[in-house]
Amino acid sequence: MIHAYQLVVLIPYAAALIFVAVPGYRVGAAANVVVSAATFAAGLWLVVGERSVGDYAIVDEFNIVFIAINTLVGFTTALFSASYIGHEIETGRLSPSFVRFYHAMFQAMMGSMNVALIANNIGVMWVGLELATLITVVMVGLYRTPQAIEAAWKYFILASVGISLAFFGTILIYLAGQPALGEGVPAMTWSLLQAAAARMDPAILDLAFIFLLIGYGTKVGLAPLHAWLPDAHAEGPTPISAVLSGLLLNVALYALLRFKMLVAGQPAALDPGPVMVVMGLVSLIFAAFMLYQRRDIKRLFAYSSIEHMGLIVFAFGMGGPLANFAGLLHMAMHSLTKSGIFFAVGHIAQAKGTQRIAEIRGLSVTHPRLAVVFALAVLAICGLPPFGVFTSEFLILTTTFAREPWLALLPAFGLLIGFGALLMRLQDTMFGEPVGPAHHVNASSVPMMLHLLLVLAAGIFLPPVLVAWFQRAAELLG
Amino acid sequence: MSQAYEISHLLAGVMLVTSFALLYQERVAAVLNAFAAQSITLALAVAWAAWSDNRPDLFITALIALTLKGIVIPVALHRTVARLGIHREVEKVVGVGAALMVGLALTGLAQALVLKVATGMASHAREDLALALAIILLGFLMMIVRRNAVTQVVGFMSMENGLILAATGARGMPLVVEVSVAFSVLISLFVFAVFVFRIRERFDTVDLEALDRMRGDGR
Amino acid sequence: MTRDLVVQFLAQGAQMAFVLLIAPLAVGVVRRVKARLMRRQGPPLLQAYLDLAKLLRKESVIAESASWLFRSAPYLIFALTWVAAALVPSFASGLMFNWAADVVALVALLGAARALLALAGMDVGTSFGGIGSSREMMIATLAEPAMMLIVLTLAIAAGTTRLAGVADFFIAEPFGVRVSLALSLISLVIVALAENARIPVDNPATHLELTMVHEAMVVEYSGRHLALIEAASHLKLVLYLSLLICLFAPFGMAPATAGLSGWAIGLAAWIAKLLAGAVLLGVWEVSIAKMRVFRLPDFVGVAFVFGFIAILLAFLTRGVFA
Amino acid sequence: MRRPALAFVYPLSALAAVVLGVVDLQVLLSGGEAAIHLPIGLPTIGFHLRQDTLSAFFGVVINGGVVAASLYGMGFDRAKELTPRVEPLFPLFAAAMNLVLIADDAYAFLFSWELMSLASWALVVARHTDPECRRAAHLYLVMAAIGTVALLFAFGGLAGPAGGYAFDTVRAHPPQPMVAALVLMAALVGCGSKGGLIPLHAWLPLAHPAAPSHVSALMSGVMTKVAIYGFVRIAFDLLGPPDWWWALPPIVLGAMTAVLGLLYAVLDRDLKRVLAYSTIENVGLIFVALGLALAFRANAQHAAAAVAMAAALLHVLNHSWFKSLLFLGAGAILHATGRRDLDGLGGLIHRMPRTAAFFLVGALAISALPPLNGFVSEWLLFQAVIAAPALPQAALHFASPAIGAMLALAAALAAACFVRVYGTAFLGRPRSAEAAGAHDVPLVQQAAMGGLAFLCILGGLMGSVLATALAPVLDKLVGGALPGPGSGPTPFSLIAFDPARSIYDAPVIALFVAIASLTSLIVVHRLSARRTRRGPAWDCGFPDPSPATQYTASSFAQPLRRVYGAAAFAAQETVVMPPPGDIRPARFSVVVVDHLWRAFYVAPGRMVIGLSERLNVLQFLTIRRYLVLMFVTLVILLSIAAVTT
Repeated sequence: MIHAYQLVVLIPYAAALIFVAVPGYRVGAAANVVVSAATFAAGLWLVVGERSVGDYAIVDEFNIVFIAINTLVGFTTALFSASYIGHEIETGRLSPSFVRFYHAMFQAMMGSMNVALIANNIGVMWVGLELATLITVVMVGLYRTPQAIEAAWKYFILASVGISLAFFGTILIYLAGQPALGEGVPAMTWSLLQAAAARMDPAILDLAFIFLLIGYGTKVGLAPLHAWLPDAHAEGPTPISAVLSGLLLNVALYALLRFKMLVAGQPAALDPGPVMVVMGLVSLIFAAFMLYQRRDIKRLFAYSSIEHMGLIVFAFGMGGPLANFAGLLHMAMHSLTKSGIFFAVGHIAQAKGTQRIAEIRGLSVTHPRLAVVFALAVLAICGLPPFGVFTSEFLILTTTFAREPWLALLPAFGLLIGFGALLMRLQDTMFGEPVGPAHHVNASSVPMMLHLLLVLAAGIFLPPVLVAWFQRAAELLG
Repeated sequence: MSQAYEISHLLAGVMLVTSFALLYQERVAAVLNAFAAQSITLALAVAWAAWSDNRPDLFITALIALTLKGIVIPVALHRTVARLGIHREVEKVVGVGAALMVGLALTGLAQALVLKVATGMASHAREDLALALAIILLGFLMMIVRRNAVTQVVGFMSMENGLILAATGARGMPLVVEVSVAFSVLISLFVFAVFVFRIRERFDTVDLEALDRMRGDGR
Repeated sequence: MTRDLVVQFLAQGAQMAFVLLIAPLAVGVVRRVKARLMRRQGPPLLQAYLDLAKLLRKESVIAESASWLFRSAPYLIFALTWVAAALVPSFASGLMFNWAADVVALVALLGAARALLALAGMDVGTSFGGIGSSREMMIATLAEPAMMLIVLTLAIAAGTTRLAGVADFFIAEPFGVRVSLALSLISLVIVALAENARIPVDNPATHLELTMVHEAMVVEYSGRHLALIEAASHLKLVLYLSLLICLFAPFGMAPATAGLSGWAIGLAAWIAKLLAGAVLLGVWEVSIAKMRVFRLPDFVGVAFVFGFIAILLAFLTRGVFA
Repeated sequence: MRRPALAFVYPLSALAAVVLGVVDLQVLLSGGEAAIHLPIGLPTIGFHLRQDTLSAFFGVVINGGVVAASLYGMGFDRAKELTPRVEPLFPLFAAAMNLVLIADDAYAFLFSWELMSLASWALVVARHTDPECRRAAHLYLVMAAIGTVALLFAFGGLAGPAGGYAFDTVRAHPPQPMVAALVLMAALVGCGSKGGLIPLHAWLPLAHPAAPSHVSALMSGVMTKVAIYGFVRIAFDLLGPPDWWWALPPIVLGAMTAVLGLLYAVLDRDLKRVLAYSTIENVGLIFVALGLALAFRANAQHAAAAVAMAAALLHVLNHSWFKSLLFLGAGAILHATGRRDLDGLGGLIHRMPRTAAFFLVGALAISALPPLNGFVSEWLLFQAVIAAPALPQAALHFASPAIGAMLALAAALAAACFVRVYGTAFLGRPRSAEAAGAHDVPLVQQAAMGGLAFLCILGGLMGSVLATALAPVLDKLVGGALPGPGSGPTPFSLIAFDPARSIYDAPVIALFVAIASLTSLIVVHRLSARRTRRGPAWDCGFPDPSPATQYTASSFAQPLRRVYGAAAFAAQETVVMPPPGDIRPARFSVVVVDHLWRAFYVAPGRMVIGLSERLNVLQFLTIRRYLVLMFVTLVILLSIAAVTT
């Protein structure tokens, strides 16, 4: 009997193999959308279906949150990339030969991410995550412009070092689990490891967590390790930036949180909370300051992603049911809003023919509908009501102030600095006399509107089912 | 049986020495030879572990380590250095003395960290792990203290050797072979990229008409 | 009960009539004293009445750019000042009207009159009006804080801000020399000089553009409007004099319940004290020269400082502190 | 192409505001309460809405302002004005303000609070082609965000770690003293920044004038009241019994804001910016009153606390009326002449008689002159200050004379400021062609201003009636009440403590002034010759006195600048005389330094940009250096792990 989790992995991989053979772009794009829709449906079935723990696959409250977000954003990104890449080919920025394996790689990436999320085995998760990373390295270099290749090269080297450190962390976790669970696969299985956490050696767990934090932290884009993220977002095609910001960062965060749960299971080990709080704050405040100097609109939102991932890691670092719930909610809201913003940015870059903020002026005059959606999305990411990001930031800041009044000043400071910069850039692009070309763009507004509506709905009314589900996931996080 | 651990411990020690040798070299060719030596020692260690713990699959890893990293890649890099005219001596960010001092500190740090492990692991496994960790840190150090591309690739590969050593030390860990294969693919991608993009001097620029000018987010 | 109400009403009417009638006389006395001290014959005491009568008969010339505000302001300013004067107890405290407002409202009424006068000055659209209004408002910003401190001192001492209440308190209180009240007396004198545009602050007799403040605002008025403005300024002088008398020299003033005889004595005492005050003002104006406009902050600042010290002393002596 | 669909926006919002106002009035007078709990909003807590007397009172204030602004909006010539960008947001802005009042849990409060800021930001940036508007809008929303973060902390402190955000759970267990102090400071920053307290005021004179006039009337007259409502709700309702020293920050900040706000107003030449600065002054006065109420309540002097709170609430009501009137007047002037600088106006009283009359009422009311409504709340405030020396604590005790002096100075400066505004704008001769060619605004806009003027006069005369109407709110907030109308000699006399102590009977005073002026009119007309003649004004005998000889706004402010400017703004006047024999004109220049703007806005801004420039280097490093960063992070974490046992 086919289980939902098998479908979620098999559909994308099978599609990837098929798409290698599909030459035409048109057919590929349509098929890509259908396959992504199927994966999304499988994802929903998984969420609704019963929880199960197998040897190699696990389905529990925690990881279905990620699968739901991944499959949804994957589907909307496929929709967006159909029109975006089509437009890029028409304008000649991408030749059909470059795009030959685009859809195959897209589905392979989605498949590997789902593998990483479903895997009950820390080794398989590592393989899934690294495969997805390496595929995005290739996709970042899709445009074959010098900057794109340079960005891909930087991403490749930093990712490789991150991969090896993460692998060493995985070995250490295996060594820690070995005395309690014996040799072989059991010592690498999440459920067993989690159960045996109390019996593991605290020193190895600390060492392992550090290596995993650096290895997977590079993928999450935390501050000192973030260098690859801005260039990868800016130079890669926009659907990939949306996937990077919306999905890949979350999957890496998922891995980090799994190990945090593991380490938290051993009270004698170093408490991972403070380390995550510090790295979260560093990322938040560093990225907020970097927003002011950005000249490229996609790099601007890449740094905004670093800022928000910093806030999410800060929230999970604080721990406690309310903060964890807020962290999960913020992560969901961030991936929806940020990918929505990248959809809008993609169309804006196509409409104005440039990504330099200085040359994008008076959007509200030239493209009113696109401008309104873009403005609402940016105001949402800035944490203004009535959108969901406001709810999560409200919870994070109030709970932090309630527990540590003086600590709460730091995330608030970072958010305010970031808000100042984003608002300044939003006003630069939206208002004033229009400058430069204003090509007509048949913007596929469905993905953007869908994301915005979901975030708006979350801001106003969180269905109790969703709330209960997030709260159970928050308890798991400890 | 303890005699088996003695030998694996010895081989791991030799690998650590070769890591220090990497930092010591002045000329690129010498760096490559030191790396070849390290890879061969790794191959021996893995083979010994395979033989002593009768885990036949490890022989594949040993074979890969020996052929690919022991012979093929060093020779290829030798020829690249010769053909592309990469200048001979190693461009150093930090002097040899300082690099060795930092290396020693890192080894000390690795020892301190691993020795804190009280229960759970047999003593010999702890030493192997300490040595592996030291080799990884030294490989990482090699990547950041030398400027030219070839030495940085070597640094990455020596870090990867440390990983494989640690993986074999973890008795009964699945996936070791698959991961070593994946890593070797990764490394060949590295070397291949060095060939294709003809990275001569800086590791940082993909040397297509000196890309430095066209940084994405220009000042 | 109604007979008592009628008497009260008549007393209040009499008080307002007396104030209005005696005002020009007070100004006449001041001018006469100044002239005699300068060894000049000086105008007759009733000169002010004659001036007002003359102005009423003369034709009123109005500037082309003046609006309805310019023409209606004199009536409003006269009315406001007259009502304010009626509030201050003169020969008897506790008259009917005194229950309508306290000293804060009195100061505000004078403020309203001043604002209307400044606006009327601006309405004409010449530089004189501008000079007068801007300086008048600047002087007001200096005088009002000092006035507030005086009110605060009295409120601490007498426990009420109603003028009749304060007067009753000082009548009943044995007249001990209290330093805080002495200081607030000096402060009130300085504020009165500033408000009435007397010598150190402004020269009532001058028409020199650079120095005049009050005169500059009314330079465009003529005929019956000027008469009303003049009457209002005389009333204001009498108001401040009777304020000084009521607060600091209330002896002889009839308490609220006194009969006709009490009121007669009160009236006589009040007129005597008023004229004495006028004489003192004349002597003061001869003995000091007009200050430059931007020396005024220091002069009126003295009133503010004395007011503040008065309050601090009031805190000590009244033991409110405990 | 004007979408007709939006044409109904203003009438509908006026109607809605009237209905809401009536409901609020009914709840205020009956003292009733209505609460609803909606399942939306925060997951476990939901969206609580409650209408109690306090929110009812503020509801009356806000909906009054909305009615006036909507009436004024109807008068707009829809072809010329920026309707598509303003009209959809206007009702959202009004609705958000009403929602803030009835919010009964932290999330609902901040949700509608931030929505209000967002809507007003969009309205300010409606004229987006003007870079000034954009800069003002940016500063405005950033300051609003700072305020919201402060309020987040306040509600975080109140809710506690368990996350009890509903107001009634908060009331159930008030926070400990230390946390309560932090909450009060956060509330003061949050609500103060929205109201315009020093030093968080600088955005207000930039943002309010940038919005369309009826929106700036709403922002100044009404939105600042929502900020005050926020502070009152937190300080008096949620925080439980106050400490005495809670009163110090609001009083000190309020007094400084009042004086400095007016000094800015007196020196500014832009009409709408002058009105915005005077909004700051009035907010300062209200915060002084609230501070005094806190002090009296802390010392259980309920009668005095009732006087102070009545002063605050009445001033909220009065200010929303006369400030909206003045801003609508300024809008009328802008509409008629297209100019906002006072030095370009003049003589409008002849060309816009009705607007001039209503503006005069507004100007006299804001200068707190009897018999208008501004004086009623000012009188109550002075009575509260006069009662302040009875406070036992030394700090408050000695502060009362200083505060009294500063309030009196503020009252005098307000009178000077609005005599200057009215004098230069409406009186004298027109100083520019636009002023000469001005014509009055459409009837419906005059009706809006007329209604507000009538309210100002009515509020002045019926002060005591309004004070007694506040009784339920006062009792809820400070437990005291003003003495009822019966205790005074006449039914309309306003009494602070008891009739013997202090009394102000507006109708009697107004009646006597009217009688006096009528008698003087009749007597003068009977006695005097009624001949009047029009003649040229005397201007020192110049042949053709050009309008330039008149006093302009800046020359009117010269004495005040010379007296107060040196201390507050380091104002210097420099006159450059040409060398003898040189016919070039002398140069006169004034340098006014705004310390607050430089210290609290320019310095931090430059610091942030400077820091971001230094950090920007990290974007352009080589890959090796990024690896160094990663390596250093790894080594640091490893050494921490090695060191800690």
